[in-house]
Amino acid sequence: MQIMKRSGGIALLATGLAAAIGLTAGMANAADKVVMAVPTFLTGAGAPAFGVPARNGAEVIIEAINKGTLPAPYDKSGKGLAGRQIQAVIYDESGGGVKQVAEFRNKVQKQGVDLFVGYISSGTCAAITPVAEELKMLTIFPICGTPRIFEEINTNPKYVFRTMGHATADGVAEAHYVKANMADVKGYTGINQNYAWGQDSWRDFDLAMKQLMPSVPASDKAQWPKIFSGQYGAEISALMLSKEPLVHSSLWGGDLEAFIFQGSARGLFRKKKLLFSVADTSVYRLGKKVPTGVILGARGPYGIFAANVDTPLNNWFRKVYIDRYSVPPVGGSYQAAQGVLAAKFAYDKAAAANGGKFPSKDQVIAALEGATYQGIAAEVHMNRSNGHQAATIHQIGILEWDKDAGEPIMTNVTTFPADCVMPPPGVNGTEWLKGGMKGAKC
Amino acid sequence: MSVVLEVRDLQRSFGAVIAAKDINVTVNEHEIIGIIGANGAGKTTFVNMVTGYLKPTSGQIEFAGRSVIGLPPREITRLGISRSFQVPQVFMSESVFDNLLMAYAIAEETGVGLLSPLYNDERAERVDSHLRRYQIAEYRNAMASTLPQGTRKLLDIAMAAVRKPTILMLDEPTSGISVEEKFGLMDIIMDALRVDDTTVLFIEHDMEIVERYVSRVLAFYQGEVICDAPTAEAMVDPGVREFVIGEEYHRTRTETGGSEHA
Amino acid sequence: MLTLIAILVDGLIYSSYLFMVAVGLTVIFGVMKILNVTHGSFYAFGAYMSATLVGIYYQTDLPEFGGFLVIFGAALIVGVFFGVILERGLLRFLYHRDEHIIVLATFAMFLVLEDVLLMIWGTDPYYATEPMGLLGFIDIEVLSYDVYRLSFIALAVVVGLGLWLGLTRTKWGKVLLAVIFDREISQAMGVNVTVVFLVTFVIGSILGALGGAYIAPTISVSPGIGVEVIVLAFAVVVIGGMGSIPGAMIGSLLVGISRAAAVHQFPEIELFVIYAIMAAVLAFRPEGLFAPAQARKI
Amino acid sequence: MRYIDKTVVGLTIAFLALLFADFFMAEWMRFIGLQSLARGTVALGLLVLWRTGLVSFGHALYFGFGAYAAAMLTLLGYHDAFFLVFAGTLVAGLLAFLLGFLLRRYRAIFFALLNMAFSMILYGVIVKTEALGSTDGFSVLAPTFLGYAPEGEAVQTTLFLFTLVFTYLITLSVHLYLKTTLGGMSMAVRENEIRVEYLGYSAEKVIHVKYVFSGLVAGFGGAIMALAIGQVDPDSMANWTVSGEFVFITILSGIGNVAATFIGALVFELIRTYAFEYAPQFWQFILGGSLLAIIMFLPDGIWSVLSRLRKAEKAPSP
Repeated sequence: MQIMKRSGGIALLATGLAAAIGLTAGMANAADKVVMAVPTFLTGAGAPAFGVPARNGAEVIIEAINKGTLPAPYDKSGKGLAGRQIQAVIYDESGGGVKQVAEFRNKVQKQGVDLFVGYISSGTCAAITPVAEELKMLTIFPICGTPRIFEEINTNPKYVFRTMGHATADGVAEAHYVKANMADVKGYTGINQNYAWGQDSWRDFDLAMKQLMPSVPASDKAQWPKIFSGQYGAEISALMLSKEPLVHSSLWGGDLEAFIFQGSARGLFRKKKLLFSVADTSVYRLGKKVPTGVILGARGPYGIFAANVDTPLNNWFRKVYIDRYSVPPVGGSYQAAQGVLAAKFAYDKAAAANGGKFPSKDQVIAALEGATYQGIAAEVHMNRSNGHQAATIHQIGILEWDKDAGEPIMTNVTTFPADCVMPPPGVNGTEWLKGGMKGAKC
Repeated sequence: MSVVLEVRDLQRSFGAVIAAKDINVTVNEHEIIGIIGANGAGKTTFVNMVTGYLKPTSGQIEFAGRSVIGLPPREITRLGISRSFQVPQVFMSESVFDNLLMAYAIAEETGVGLLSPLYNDERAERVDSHLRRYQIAEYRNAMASTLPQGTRKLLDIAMAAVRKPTILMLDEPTSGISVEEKFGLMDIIMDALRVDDTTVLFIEHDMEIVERYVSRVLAFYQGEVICDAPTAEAMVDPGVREFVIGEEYHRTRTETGGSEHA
Repeated sequence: MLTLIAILVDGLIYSSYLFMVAVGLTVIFGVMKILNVTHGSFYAFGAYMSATLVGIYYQTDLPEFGGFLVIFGAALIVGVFFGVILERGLLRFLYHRDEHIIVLATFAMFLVLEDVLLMIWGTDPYYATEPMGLLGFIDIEVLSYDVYRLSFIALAVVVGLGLWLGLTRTKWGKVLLAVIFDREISQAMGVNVTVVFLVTFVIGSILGALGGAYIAPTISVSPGIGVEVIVLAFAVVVIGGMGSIPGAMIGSLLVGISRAAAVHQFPEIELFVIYAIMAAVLAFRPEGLFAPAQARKI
Repeated sequence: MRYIDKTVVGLTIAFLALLFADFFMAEWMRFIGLQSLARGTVALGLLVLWRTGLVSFGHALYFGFGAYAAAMLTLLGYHDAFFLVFAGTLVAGLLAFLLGFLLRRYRAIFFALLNMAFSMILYGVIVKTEALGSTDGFSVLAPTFLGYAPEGEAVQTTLFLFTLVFTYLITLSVHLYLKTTLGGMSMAVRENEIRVEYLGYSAEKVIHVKYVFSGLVAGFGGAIMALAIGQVDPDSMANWTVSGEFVFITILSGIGNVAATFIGALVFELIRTYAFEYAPQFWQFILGGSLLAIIMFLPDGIWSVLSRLRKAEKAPSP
């Protein structure tokens, strides 16, 4: 008995702790609210380039939804999501997929979240998809790029949506642009970070080039700096020494900016034609330091590409955003806003179909599946992967500095229809590329 | 008397420094041998080589008829040569009992037996009787770091003796011990070791101790054995007197008798 | 031929970068036997402080080259401030503890400082590229090198030489060597180890901050730069031999030149160079290239 | 009977209580519990090493190795949890066995850092391997249990049960092992390797055995984690910060008792979860701050609080 009494310490502490915390669970949410979790990078290298702009974009839209101040075409559907106010839970996406899965479960099971609109990194999205499906949680990915989400991880999604085109479109649009504007290019090389995003970006661009310009050789010395290395001296020398005139790069954030500073100081951008697939994240911040004349993409009609789209929604968004954060919205801001709009659209549409009553989760999902809705600057067609994957137009152009306006602008922009740069519904991106992009409508 | 340890032409150099040179020693069963010499004469180097801590540059060491050159200390220990240290090597933050319990357990268990409990009543019994034999039973539960120097030395030697080694080499058992305690300490050690008829080699600076406990002396000077003789003979050896004992060594021979003033 | 020149120059620049990033870590480890994870924070704070002050400086009409003084000033401010606070406020309470605990304490401090950085400077990146623009560039056929990054080499040599001379030619250096050799005996001989530790830690902090401050003009000073530096610095220090300044120099050169060669010849393996060298050194000489073998007395 | 002491009884009660609680626990709590069990097991291995005087800053190597091994087997079509976890444990142990020949020669900070260096090599290899999803990693399907294929919440419930049983057995064996001669030699090696050698046993062998054990349980933890989360990626599985977390848990727990590591792991999980919830921008600050507070004010870990409480409880009794 003595033993029993003393050993109680271990048992008591373990079970007591578990029970005590277990009891605080189930803080039920007020029925008149929709709890929307918005995971995005608040710390680490992803924060300035994507995370914080995305949070800002989401905040602007969520606030407008709650106040009912969104302009057309969302000006008639009243305040909130189907009449209910959004309670946003914004939190950090840092720490890797495993930690985010844990956090996802916490948010669902402990904080009673109703839907997720967020995640930036492909890694996190890939990790979240199976859990979201398992927990039957409506999850809208506004940004992450990897095609694997609906091509490998879950080919038959029920609860997970993605409201922007995936990364295959980037490579294809870039290759089309090069073919149209640099027909006599002698070869291409690249500098991409040595991690999933960089590897995928180069592979897709390379595959698309091999289809569209089969006679143009790729360098066998494409550069693979470690992510966040920040020092590109040797890489820049190697690029200067390479014979290929075109350099493909999917660098972003601090790495991109360091590369631009170090490259500019050595005249790299006068010697080589650079193609940056996501550099829009930095253009406004760099201001006059931007390298002009480079080819730029923004993964769709976002950020700098949307600067001159003259619709009430876009004008309103840019104005409110700039007033509030004193910088123009970049790609991430647009994409996150577009994700939140998907929720607005789906809840309202589902409520209308439900006779004005607040819709069930399944009704919301049914409303979003296969639908077409208005994003900030372009229409979003949810017409891939059972209506869960969006397709939008894609744009590529040349970055220049507008002296009069004192800001960077896009020139020579080509717009590609979604069906030109994305694989047809049900077709795997890599196979589509390797098979000669059959069925593309350009 | 049979030979238990035979050392032939043992050499050891550290770079240009020769720490041991042409050492030839034969040790018989049950002998008590004193190793003397000034600091740096090569005494500890000799012990280190015999117990496998240092590898000789050349030469041969045979224990019970087999070469032990190249064997690590643990294997030589298992063959039957144990040692104690000038600075006691004990488990400082453990009790005296636990120190010896561990020593017994390592001596008694091999293979799967290592996974049997460290403590059992029979082993504890043996530990306690060992403690009594070395007269440190009163410190049974004291932490080793709190022991007086003499007791810690006894513990160190007691641990070395747990395996009932054929040869036990003691590195300066009385160093750091007050003059009054020295003989008492040596009596305990020698009485304890006599029970098992252990062959003992010990390094000693104090000639009184040497003369009292030792039948034969190995005198080291600059890495060489300059004298290997019965104690009485060695004490009057001119080489020993010049290089080991030194001119300042004065004493009256009262107990063992023999030659007069040195 | 040009490739060879490029490998050499790029390699030297990168080696110097590595050396500047690692030297503070190695100084602190050499004297205090503390593996200081907070080193990454010193680097980051140095970079932020430098970017901020340089930005402010270039809004004034003061002479352009004064920007360099501002960089060193930033390193000094950060190094002294954090060095003193950390050593007096935290580490001195831990000296008697297990060395692993001290590493973990610096790791914890690093986590705290990462967020302090965010609280002070937010998530937006800072740029301070003006000093880089000042120095122009040198052409070697199709290759151009900016002088600012070439000056990394000069700074690394000055820092390395300064430390070496300071250690071997000054009274202070000898005291330091005595403490490195045997802390207790030096204490017994009247060396004030408390002061030696404080000064060493502050010097190490200043060096860490200087790495960040001087590199700041070439990069985008943004969240997360400290973490990357820790791993790099550890690798260099492990390769060179922990606590050895010549070791850090040789380690930096080995990694820097190999990495440049990889980038020019086999860019696919760039990621592995540093790990491969580390693995090779560890497998054959785990105490590092320059660390003295440790003997144990019985 | 002589094997049964208060720790054994306490562990058994806790085990039975958690077994029972499994069916009632809030889902998120079970999930936190599952992670705590996985991380706690890794910390258990570190505790065994720490008792030998060694700390590894690189056990994410074995954690990641076990996790990836189990996850890769699911790609090959194996889904049985018993097989996956067994395989993950075994390959990690095998790796530890091989590296152990090198690592057992080193002590103190060199040992700690060598481990870290090896873990970084694994990290680099994973990041470079596109077939394994590089930094994105890949997802792991829900496991089956000897033919039983649970769905929905039952996956976690069953996995928790599965993990609980094995962790209980592992913890119990560690506790008993520490009382054996080989287990006790941890202390001996930490205190004085020379004496161990001269008592007739190899200190390096002792360290090697413990190292392999720590590798095995880290592999176990990793495999469990891969199944529990349904995802493996290098940043959460093999990066040096992960190793740091394990050491964090070990120090949080103290080396006093095997059960402490699980309580430590749970406390760690909870600090992180709540820091994340209430201070999304500054969770690192809170995590680092708590670690510092523990180092400064609870040098022997949370177990010492329990011991102190117990002493206080004892004092007034006659």
